[in-house]
Amino acid sequence: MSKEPVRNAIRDAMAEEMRNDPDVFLIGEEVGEYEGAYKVSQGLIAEFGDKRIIDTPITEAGFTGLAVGASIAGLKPIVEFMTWNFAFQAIDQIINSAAKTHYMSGGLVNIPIVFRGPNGSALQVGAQHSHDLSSLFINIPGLKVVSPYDSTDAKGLMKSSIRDPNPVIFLENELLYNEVFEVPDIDYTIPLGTASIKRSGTDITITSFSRGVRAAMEAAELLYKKNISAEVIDLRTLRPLDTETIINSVKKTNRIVSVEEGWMSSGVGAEIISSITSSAFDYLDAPPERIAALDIPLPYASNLEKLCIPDKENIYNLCMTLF
Amino acid sequence: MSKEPVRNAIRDAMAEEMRNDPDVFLIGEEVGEYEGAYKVSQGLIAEFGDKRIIDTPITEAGFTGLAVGASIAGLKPIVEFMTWNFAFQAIDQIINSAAKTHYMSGGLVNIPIVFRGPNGSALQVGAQHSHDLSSLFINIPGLKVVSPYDSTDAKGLMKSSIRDPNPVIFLENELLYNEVFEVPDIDYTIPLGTASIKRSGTDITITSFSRGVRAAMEAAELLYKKNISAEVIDLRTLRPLDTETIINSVKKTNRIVSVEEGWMSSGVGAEIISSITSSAFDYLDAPPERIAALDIPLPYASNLEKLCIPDKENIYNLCMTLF
Amino acid sequence: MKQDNDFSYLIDLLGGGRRLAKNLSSFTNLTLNEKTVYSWKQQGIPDKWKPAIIKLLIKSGNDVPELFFPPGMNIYNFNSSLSESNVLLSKYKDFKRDKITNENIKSFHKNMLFLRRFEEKVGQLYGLGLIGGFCHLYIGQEAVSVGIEAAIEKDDNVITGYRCHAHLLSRGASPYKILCELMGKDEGISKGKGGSMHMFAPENNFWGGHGIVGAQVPLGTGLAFASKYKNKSSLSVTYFGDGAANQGQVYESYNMASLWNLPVIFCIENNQYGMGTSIKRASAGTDLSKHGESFGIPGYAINGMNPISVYLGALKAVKWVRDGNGPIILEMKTYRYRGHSMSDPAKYRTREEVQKMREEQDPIEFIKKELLDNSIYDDEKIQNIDNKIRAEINDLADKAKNAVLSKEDNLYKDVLFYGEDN
Amino acid sequence: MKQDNDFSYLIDLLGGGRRLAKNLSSFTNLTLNEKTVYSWKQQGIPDKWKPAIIKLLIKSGNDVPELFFPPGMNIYNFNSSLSESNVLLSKYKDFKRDKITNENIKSFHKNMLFLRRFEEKVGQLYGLGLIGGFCHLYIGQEAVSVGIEAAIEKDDNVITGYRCHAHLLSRGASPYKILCELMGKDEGISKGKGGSMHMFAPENNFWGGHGIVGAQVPLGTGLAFASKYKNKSSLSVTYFGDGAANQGQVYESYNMASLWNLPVIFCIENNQYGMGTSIKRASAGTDLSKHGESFGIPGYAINGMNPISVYLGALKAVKWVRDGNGPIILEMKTYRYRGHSMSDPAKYRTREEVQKMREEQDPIEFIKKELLDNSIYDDEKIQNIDNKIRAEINDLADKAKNAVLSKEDNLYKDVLFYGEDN
Ligand SMILES: Cc1ncc(C[n+]2csc(CCOP(=O)(O)OP(=O)(O)O)c2C)c(N)n1
Ligand SMILES: Cc1ncc(C[n+]2csc(CCOP(=O)(O)OP(=O)(O)O)c2C)c(N)n1
Ligand SMILES: [Mg+2]
Ligand SMILES: [Mg+2]
Repeated sequence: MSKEPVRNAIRDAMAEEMRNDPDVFLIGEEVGEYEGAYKVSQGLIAEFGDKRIIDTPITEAGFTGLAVGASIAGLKPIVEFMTWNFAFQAIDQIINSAAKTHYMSGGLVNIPIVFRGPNGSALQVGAQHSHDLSSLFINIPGLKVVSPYDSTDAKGLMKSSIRDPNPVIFLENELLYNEVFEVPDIDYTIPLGTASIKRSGTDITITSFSRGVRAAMEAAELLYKKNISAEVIDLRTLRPLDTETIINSVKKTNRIVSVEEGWMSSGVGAEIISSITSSAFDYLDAPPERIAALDIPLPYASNLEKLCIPDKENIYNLCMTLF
Repeated sequence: MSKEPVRNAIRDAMAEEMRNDPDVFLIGEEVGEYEGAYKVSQGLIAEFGDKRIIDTPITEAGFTGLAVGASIAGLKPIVEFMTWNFAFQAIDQIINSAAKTHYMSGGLVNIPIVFRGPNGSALQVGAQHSHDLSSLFINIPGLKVVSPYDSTDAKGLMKSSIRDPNPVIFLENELLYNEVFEVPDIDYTIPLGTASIKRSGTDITITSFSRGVRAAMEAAELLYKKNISAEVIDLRTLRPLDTETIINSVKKTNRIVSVEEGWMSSGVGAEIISSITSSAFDYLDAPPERIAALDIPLPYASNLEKLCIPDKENIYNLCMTLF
Repeated sequence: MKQDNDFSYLIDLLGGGRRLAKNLSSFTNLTLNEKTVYSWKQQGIPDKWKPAIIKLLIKSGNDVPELFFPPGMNIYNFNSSLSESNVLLSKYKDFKRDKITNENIKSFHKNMLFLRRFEEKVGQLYGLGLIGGFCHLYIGQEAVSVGIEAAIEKDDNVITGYRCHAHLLSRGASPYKILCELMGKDEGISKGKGGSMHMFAPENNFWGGHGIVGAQVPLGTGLAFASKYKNKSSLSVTYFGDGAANQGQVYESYNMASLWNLPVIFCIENNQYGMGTSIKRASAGTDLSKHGESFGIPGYAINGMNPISVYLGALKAVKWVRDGNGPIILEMKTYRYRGHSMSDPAKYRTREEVQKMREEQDPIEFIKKELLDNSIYDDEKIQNIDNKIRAEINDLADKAKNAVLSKEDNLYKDVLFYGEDN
Repeated sequence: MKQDNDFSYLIDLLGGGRRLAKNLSSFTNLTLNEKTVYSWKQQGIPDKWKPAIIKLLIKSGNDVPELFFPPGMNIYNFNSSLSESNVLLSKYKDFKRDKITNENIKSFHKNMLFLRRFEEKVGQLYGLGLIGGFCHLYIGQEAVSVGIEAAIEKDDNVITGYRCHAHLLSRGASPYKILCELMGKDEGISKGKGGSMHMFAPENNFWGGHGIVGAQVPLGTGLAFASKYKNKSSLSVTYFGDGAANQGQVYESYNMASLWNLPVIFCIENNQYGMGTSIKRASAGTDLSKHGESFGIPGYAINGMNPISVYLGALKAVKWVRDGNGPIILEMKTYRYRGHSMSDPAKYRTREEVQKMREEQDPIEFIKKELLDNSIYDDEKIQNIDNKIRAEINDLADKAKNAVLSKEDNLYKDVLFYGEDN
């Protein structure tokens, strides 16, 4: 085990896969000479050169479509969106070209491609730069959606995503890039579609993903002080969702709270709750609940911004209402 | 009362508002000389001329942005997407420019604009032309989202949408355009944000919107034959959702099934169920359930396509599992 | 002959006789000596040399006196920075008519006729309700796909929009499978799941069949990117319409293709209408082959109703791209006889307009005339070929009609790919 | 003088002496008679007339023999269909330096200095942690916003991207409110909810402040659309960067603006980098003012480090647009001294490059020199003005620092608009 920030874990995953497979390349704005707007691709151009680390013009629709085309022709692109906000410009190529083509071609064409970049809110960057696209993507068949929390998962899931023969949406978080976690020294992958139990407990299940996992873990600690044993599940993959792990947990704890940093309406929590009520209704001793970003565009001012994203107190308070 | 197809109801609503307010105009592909790809704007260019009925090049991002800009400057555009599928090309302007600007400007700028067109599946047009964007939009604060079923609602809600000083997403359905319903002969509007009880009942609540309402009504009829009294709610507006009407219904029926033609994962049904379990958990005598399109891109072949969209039998069967 | 000597100061402005002689010589590849140029100060600058001098003036940032321009010319004729690639292209000779063999003409005829009869059959089947959804016929445009196909290699890549039956057939995909697809059959090329707009033939390096106007353009650019990445010699023919040509991602593709020197032929099928909108109402610049100029991409227009012109024009473009010059734009001036799709009443143009095109410019009639004029075929032979093609297509259509519908177990397949072995 | 008579056949090709004389006359606005032209058949075509004849040949679809071109010229010099709008523009006289009054120079100085000191203060406050998020400074580019503002009217509309402080100030928005916004205060121009990238000043016809690169371009085109729709004389100045200039929606906007003849000045602030990518690595065609050519939009480049050039160049563009000619593109060649945003280490360029620009091309130094050289101000006066501006900005910043934070009840406000009365 060594300690690595999430940023490096993602970079190392890409580098290892690029070493193994000459068809893998990275394309996006400022990924090369600038080494990434958030330095996720630091060092890659030195190792792989500008044939495989490709700086693009600021034309998201165009370079995303180009990458999908390259993937159709057998390459395995990793497309970096400087942030996922800018992917709205390219969303048609992701949804209509990447997600649907395998099906529409009756299986003749497949599209191995990873779309990645920081998702959701950062600090004080305002509403246009703080969009969480998770729930948009989990609605869509033909896509896999991954959103890791720590370095181990980021690395293992990124490697699996690159090897996956389907379009994978890989949602990172700017505020996690600097966070340091242990990473195994061995060559490993983590299969897509499996949640991870971050903390076992018996009284309530808290699900989250990405940066929300930290707040969930902190809330579990607060609950522990009140003698409530919370089980925290890091979803890791949002599509396909590991409902089995969630259901098994709820069967044990009989209570569930979903935590996310995106908006609530038709969000990830809505999906989790609806799945649970369908499969484990009789196990529920209290209404399944969700907590999410306030239902407003994220404001710039720091004092206001802080009120918008669920923190440990909010989660703790919501959990307490279920007892 | 006169009988009008939904197509004409929408057209008449636009025409009436354009007569009342010179700042209202219609812009989109083929809306003018061609009178609409689906003939929704039939006759409008004759009455209003090409200054107010504007044919655009096939450049969704551009003309959507242009319309938002015109709205910023005080006009009230109605933007027709030939179908909502093509709005993916323009989604950044809808989400980042139209939905967020009022908030980001601290209220200084507001954007009165209607985005409209047929949404979801039609007949055998394949996956790229059959996307239902409902749940994508209801996730986003700053938007209102409307999706009417019949002619009365289509007309009344369209008039309210045009008068609304906010960006309104108006989701029509190609397969409803020809359907004929009664329309009041008076000048009327229907407020956004109110659901409508299409059929009262006591044993189970079925919610739906757009074309799903028809299947829901038909299923209610089948249930009735089994002595089950279903209450059918036409949501009409998806954001803000009229949760009050739904909750009151569930308090009475103690059972709920949500019907939609879009995909299930983080869909509209997910939102409804999660709202209900949060507010009316103790009233539920059975798990709240949802039915939606199969979780696959819509296939072309007619026999397969038919299996994908929930019909009265599917809904009926699902309802029956709750008793 | 001294009328021009009021402009003698220009010679000094450009560095005097010696320097100007040197510059003009190197610029025009003609030899000029110092004395000659010096003499112009007295005798006036000869008209012949004025254009070159204007260019030097502009290059050095000087104003050009209005009267110094030759009649009918102005400053913008001399500002050719945008056209460098076109200048380079001008060194490429046009392929001439003598390249055309009788075999070429025969195959143009057979291939175009097959496309025509195929699409007519599709139209019939649609009329009978055996085909559903959107269905866009290629009738009238046959010369484009047939001419281009003749000029490229099998391992080149082709991609287009929703009006794709012809391109599939030209690539060599099975007409039977296409008919099955259109009728939603299990043997359909996409197992009945794609329909008219979404068909693919990887074996034939045909990559769709895309329903979103313009989206295939970055995709096709990506095919070219992959060829270059893998050091392959294959190029990408990326077809799109005059309507699609306005889409922003087309310009984004031009930029990347030029920046990265990608082997792509942007082939615009300008059939003059995007649905019901004529190009004049949709494009501020109707000279579509010139829209790459500001990105350094050359291009030219071709008579897309003439398979020989298409073929010869495409040969030049193919050579340009294979020589490593990067992208090129071909604008095919063509025409569709039918409505935009099967449900289009086509009120945006007159019957006469269509009739005139059919009568005067039909590519199949043109090629028939070539066959007859050159005594390659006689009328009977032509009729026989037609009969054979009709019969073949009828048989295929009948067989496809009777094929089984797409099976229900296709429904959940191919949403995700599970690897070659699964 | 008979060297050319091998080209005499061209005269017949163009319809013979009479027709050619007529066509040449109408084309060049000079009078030529039939006999003269006929005589060319014997004596050779004079060099003077060759360019015009080449144009006629091209127009009528004929080939031009290679040797017929004047030295240094080729076919692309004569294919000016794209440049018609530029030809029209060439009839517009440049505004000359003598238009500049001392008052102009004084106000350029004061306004640019204010922008500079303001942004320096913003940089300081950011360094102190009083401003958060993304913050893009305008330092180096002051001549652009100040020069343009001087050339337009208050009721014209202005819109730009995220690098917007300067444009707001130039429009007349309150510097205090902007500082409050940057520090997230309740008195912020967006109540602290927009931040550096999202500020609006409807009173000043300034419409943001947009964070998505390129998105403001269709929006600005829409502002122009609204002016035209409402029969207003106001135009729209739509600013964007060299990086943004590659975005597809920019081309979509060019197309619509030209098609519908909208009153918009597309003002590209080409500071040579889009974040860390130099324009050469991002744009296949770096001549950004020419990217409208194929849409019939003329444009020209301006030294964006010189407020006088900007002002004069803008005056011409404003006149062009107000005359009803439709859109125009101005490319401002400018430079930013600071990093892209506050967090940019700027390793993509050398210190020397920045230093050289600062020393040799600084717009404020330039205008100071104008003030001194023309004895409008002396050193002391200049210093006094600077001191006054610094003091004013310091005061405003101190006041803003002490202002209250955005109040919590702002949180849920302004998500939806409930009408003027609510
Ligand atoms: C993004 C998008 N917008 C609109 C449509 C609807 N549509 C389909 S074809 C078409 C016209 C395209 O015209 P053109 O590019 O000239 O091709 P042609 O049909 O003439 O071959 C339109 C508007 C679409 N499929 N995709
Ligand atoms: C659509 C989109 N893509 C990427 C970004 C990130 N980004 C912000 S500014 C910028 C560079 C823009 O450069 P340019 O247009 O030259 O303007 P400048 O910053 O030089 O003023 C980038 C890539 C964004 N905000 N929006
Ligand atoms: Mg067309
Ligand atoms: Mg720049």
